[in-house]
Amino acid sequence: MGQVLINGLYSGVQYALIALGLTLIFSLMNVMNFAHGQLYVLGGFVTYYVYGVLGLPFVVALLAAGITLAVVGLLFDILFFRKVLARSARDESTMLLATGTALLLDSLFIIFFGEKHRGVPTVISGVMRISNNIFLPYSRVLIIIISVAVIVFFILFMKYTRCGRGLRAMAQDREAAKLMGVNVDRYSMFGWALAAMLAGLAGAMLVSVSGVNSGLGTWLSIKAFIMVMIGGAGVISGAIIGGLMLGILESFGSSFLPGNQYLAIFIALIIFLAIRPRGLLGRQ
Amino acid sequence: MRFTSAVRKVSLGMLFLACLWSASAVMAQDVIKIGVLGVMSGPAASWGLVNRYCAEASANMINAQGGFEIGGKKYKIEIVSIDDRNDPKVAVSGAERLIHEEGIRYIIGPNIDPTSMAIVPTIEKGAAISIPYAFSKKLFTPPAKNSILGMIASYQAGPVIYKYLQDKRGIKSIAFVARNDSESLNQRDEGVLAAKALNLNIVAASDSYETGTTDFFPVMSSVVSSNPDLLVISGAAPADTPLLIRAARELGFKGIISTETAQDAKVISELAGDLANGFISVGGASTPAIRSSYMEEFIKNYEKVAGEWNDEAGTKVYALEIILNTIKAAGPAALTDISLFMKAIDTFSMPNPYLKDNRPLRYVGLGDFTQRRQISVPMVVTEYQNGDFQTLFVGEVAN
Amino acid sequence: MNRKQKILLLIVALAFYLVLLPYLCRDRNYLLGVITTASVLSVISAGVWLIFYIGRINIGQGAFALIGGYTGAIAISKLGLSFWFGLVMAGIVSMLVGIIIGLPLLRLKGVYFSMITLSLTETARLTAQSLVPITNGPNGILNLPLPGELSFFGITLIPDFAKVNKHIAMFYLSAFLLIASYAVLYRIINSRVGWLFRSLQQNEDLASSFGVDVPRLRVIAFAICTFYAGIGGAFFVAMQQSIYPATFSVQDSTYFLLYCFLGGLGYVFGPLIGTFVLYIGFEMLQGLNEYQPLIYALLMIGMMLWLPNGMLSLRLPFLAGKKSPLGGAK
Amino acid sequence: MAIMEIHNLSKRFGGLAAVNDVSFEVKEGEILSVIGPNGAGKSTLFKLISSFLPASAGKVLFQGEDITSQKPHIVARKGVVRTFQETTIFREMTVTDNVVVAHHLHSHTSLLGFFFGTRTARQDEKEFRERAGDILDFLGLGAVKNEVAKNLPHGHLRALGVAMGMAANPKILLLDEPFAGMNAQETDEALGMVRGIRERGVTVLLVEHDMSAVMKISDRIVVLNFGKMIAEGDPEAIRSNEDVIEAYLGREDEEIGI
Repeated sequence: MGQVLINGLYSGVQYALIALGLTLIFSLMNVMNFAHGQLYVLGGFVTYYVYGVLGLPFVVALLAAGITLAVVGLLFDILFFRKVLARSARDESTMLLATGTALLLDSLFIIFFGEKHRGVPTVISGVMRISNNIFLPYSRVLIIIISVAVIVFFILFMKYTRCGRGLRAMAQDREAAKLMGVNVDRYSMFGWALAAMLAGLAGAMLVSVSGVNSGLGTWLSIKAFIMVMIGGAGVISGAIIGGLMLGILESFGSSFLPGNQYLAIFIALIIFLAIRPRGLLGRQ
Repeated sequence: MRFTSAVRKVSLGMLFLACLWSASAVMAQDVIKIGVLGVMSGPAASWGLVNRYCAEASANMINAQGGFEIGGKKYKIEIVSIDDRNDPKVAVSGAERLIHEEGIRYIIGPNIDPTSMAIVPTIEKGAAISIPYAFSKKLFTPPAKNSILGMIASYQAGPVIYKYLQDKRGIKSIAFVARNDSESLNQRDEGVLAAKALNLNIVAASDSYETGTTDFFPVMSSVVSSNPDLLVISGAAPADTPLLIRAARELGFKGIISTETAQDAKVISELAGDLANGFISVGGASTPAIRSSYMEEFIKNYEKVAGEWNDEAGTKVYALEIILNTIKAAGPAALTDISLFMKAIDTFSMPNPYLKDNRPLRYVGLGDFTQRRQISVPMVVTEYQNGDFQTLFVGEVAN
Repeated sequence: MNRKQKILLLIVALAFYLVLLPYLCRDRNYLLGVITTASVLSVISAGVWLIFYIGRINIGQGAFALIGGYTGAIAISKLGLSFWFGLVMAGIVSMLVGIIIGLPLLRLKGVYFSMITLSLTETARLTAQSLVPITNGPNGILNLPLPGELSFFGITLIPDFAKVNKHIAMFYLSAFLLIASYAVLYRIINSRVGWLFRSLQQNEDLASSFGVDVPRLRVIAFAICTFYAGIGGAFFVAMQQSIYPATFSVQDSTYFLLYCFLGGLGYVFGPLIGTFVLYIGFEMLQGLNEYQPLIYALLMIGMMLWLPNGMLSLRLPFLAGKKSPLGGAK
Repeated sequence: MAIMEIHNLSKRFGGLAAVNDVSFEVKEGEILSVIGPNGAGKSTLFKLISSFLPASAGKVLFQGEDITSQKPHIVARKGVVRTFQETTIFREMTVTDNVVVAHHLHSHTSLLGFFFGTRTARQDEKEFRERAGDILDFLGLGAVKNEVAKNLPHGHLRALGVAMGMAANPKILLLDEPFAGMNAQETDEALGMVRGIRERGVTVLLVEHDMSAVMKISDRIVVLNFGKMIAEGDPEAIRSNEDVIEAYLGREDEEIGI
């Protein structure tokens, strides 16, 4: 039981990182980024090459993944989303654009990174034995610590910096923010970069424990949607809670409903949303 | 008038398209086209891509020597590959394309049961042979006759491995974990049957994980808590295996871990490192101890095509070679008439070019399928140690 | 474009589709198969398009196609019913499920509706995988017989597919489904019902302010959508002679959206054109191996950037009459 | 005689009461205005009456029948029809088509009938088109009836909104801020329009911020402040009511920050 909870927490904090990025983009631009899982995978590959192949320290790899993804996020906004958003007020165009970029990234990955599953040497080896039958490898402890730190940093950033406040104003009401003198274009660019960076960092951590391969993106995107929907789209606390919840649900599901955990999660989600369409914390 | 001109434009366009389609069907001479149909994208991409790379590498070797001789005439080999994305309906349209558009009679792949089964009506109607890397007995047992198993099936390797471990290492209890899709679940069910036959105590068999899972702690927690002597990973994708091993070890599992499908040593060493020592799997002709110089040459060619070697290729190297040699034995008419090919299957035998000892390469399967519908790939049971596979023993499917 | 020209164009198009195309492909089973598949996929896309038309993005069409497919397969293989009965049953079962699920879920708007329908597709796949006694689980239902004879008081209306050229027969059946479904759709959109649907898309509150029963109308649209999915799914399964949990997946659900979108959301024949161009295009790119999805993705993004209103928005003069624009409003 | 009675109507959002225990009557054939400073709960009250929001407590009776928290389209069918504050219309349709669609309640044909284009369906369509022309002429939109709605100027858009409300054949028409953002001349035209509606036998309940227009047109006025009803009476009485002056002035003080 304790093990189940710990497994859930470990997945949960990582999921929260992914969900944060997704929810940020959603709140700023009303775009459900179908390519979010792919960004995460890209972060993993960057780390694989920097840390695994070049042998540089893990911290460098983490930074490299964050920076690369921030740039990719920027490019996404400048090349694709800004143009389509400017022209179309409809949800569907950006949603489909995101699907297109997901497909694009998927096929680029397989061309450039190949078909093999990639992994890197463990950052810290060894297993912490919490009690007789509860285990937690140190590599996971590290990930939990980094993830929590990034989440806390993100929250502080959004709360107390000028830039974070600008982003929040924009998330509240894009038009009003514009009137208040927030440079909407610059901030959406920034929002994209930040969101992609979060996904990249999560991916960088993933590769140190689970490795990464070219085809993981889609499933991760779907998972990220589930988390965001549980918590309520566009709400930071919702993303964190959604991430943690999914991690724990998964973990409990696989020990109590082996084989059917996802079926159960999906059915529960549908019923839950039918009753509470905006998730746990979403604006009703 | 704008309207009429538009109608004319569209009609011309349609005519052009129609011509384009017809043109693509014209076959060049003295070329044998062989199809590769399999999953080449998504999490299981390595399965189909390794098939494709193997076929391309073999074809390059043959073409470099001027082609393959059948009935006194040399043919260039051309590989036409299609990604079925592990999706049955894409596999069907892919098979139709290979058969009806490319005029192909021999298809290597697909990689999993659903896709392999889905194309059965198509290949039967189109009079083609497929070499699936999927294990469902329905594919190879009469009335089915157009599919030939390209590797050792899990239910063939499983009992051999379990028996070996029972005899040599004294295992008494066994647990299974599978991915939640038809392929893996079937292999698990076969494994459970084999274990029952050996009177092993099955302590866990219902645990499974979703495709694309990155954290295997949850599923492993529950399996490991049943504390078996042998943990079998059923139908594991090469990507998942090391993670499963690692999760099991990190959760304090002390027993033996095995799988019945081919794995890649590099992937295992990157992801699981020394935690994977002692892991038992089935390979083909890949371990250095047993491979021939022809195999070494093949590996070089493979690296040229794919960029780097993949141990999964050890079992997938055989398909193209045996297809061509069987056609040769059956005569040039077999290039278009698979019934001649099927006749030749029963008696066909050649020395296995990839192994040092002169084992025959032929068709087997009488025991499992009541007809010869399996390539006699050697069953090389290997143990992972510090980054490499060591051969434990080489078995084979009896007949 | 006047009425006469419209009719002329329709006749030309139908003649091409029903006579010239099968004639050109008579010995090209693969091509005929591709066209047949495109035809049936465009029936399924038509449903998604209708949901776009009432202002929702439905990523759950794969689920309903799967329900239809399994209903058909089970009716044929386990209940021993004829294919024709199974086909109708598939449409009805899928529609009933659509109505039951649609009642609560259609209240959701925008991204929420999309996400929940996306989950629906996954749920359908996982359910098919888990319900082993009914669906045969991950193994799928295999070796389905071809559609048999359909006769009415001893008069053969449709011959046994196993006795005629299967590919041609399948093509004509799909063509029939396509023509029937688009005729119905065209009629809906150009009648008052279509106006009401359009009023939902533009503003549900406004519509209910003058007495439109918005929830009922939404469910009606969804019922039509899921009926199309069910019929399409069952036909597809009969054509493939097998069904698996993965026969219709999330990827398919998103492809249906793409077909509609790239064909043009403002045009009844948008999903038809979109499906044909994209599906056939995808097949034609098969020879490019790993570059196929890459080129496909680039095409998609390019379309989104430079042709945001779909292919039919290219103002070809002879298409002008089919225009039935959707509002730019949310 | 009262066509509509509002009894102790309340709406709470979280802990905040947007409308708090409001009761009044609307008499048949009158023009009743609800006014109040910004944030007084006018819009909420409006949505409660037209059933676009469920009430937390209280009742709305229409011709003696309880219509509280019924579905909006049901309420509309009974004859309680609202218009929208925003210029909410079907932007891509022509003016006539907008009004034709809004004739939904008059149809004698089922959806299937429309689908098959039966004789009654065609009759319905013909009748709707005639009636739409009639309403448009009456509201001064006859000249622009074939324009696409999104191209109309502001004032015409609002008239179109009213036309769509009229198409639903209301017994009582609820107008949401019909004079907002209008100059004096436009307001005069709009006043004429509202009077015209009443002359057609339709009771009018309007919610408005613009005091002067309301004073000119209303038979009676209800004043809200902080969700509570603080006064009710004819324009004269309201003009001299201390509480009302206090409410408006007090609020303005706050706004300028004194």
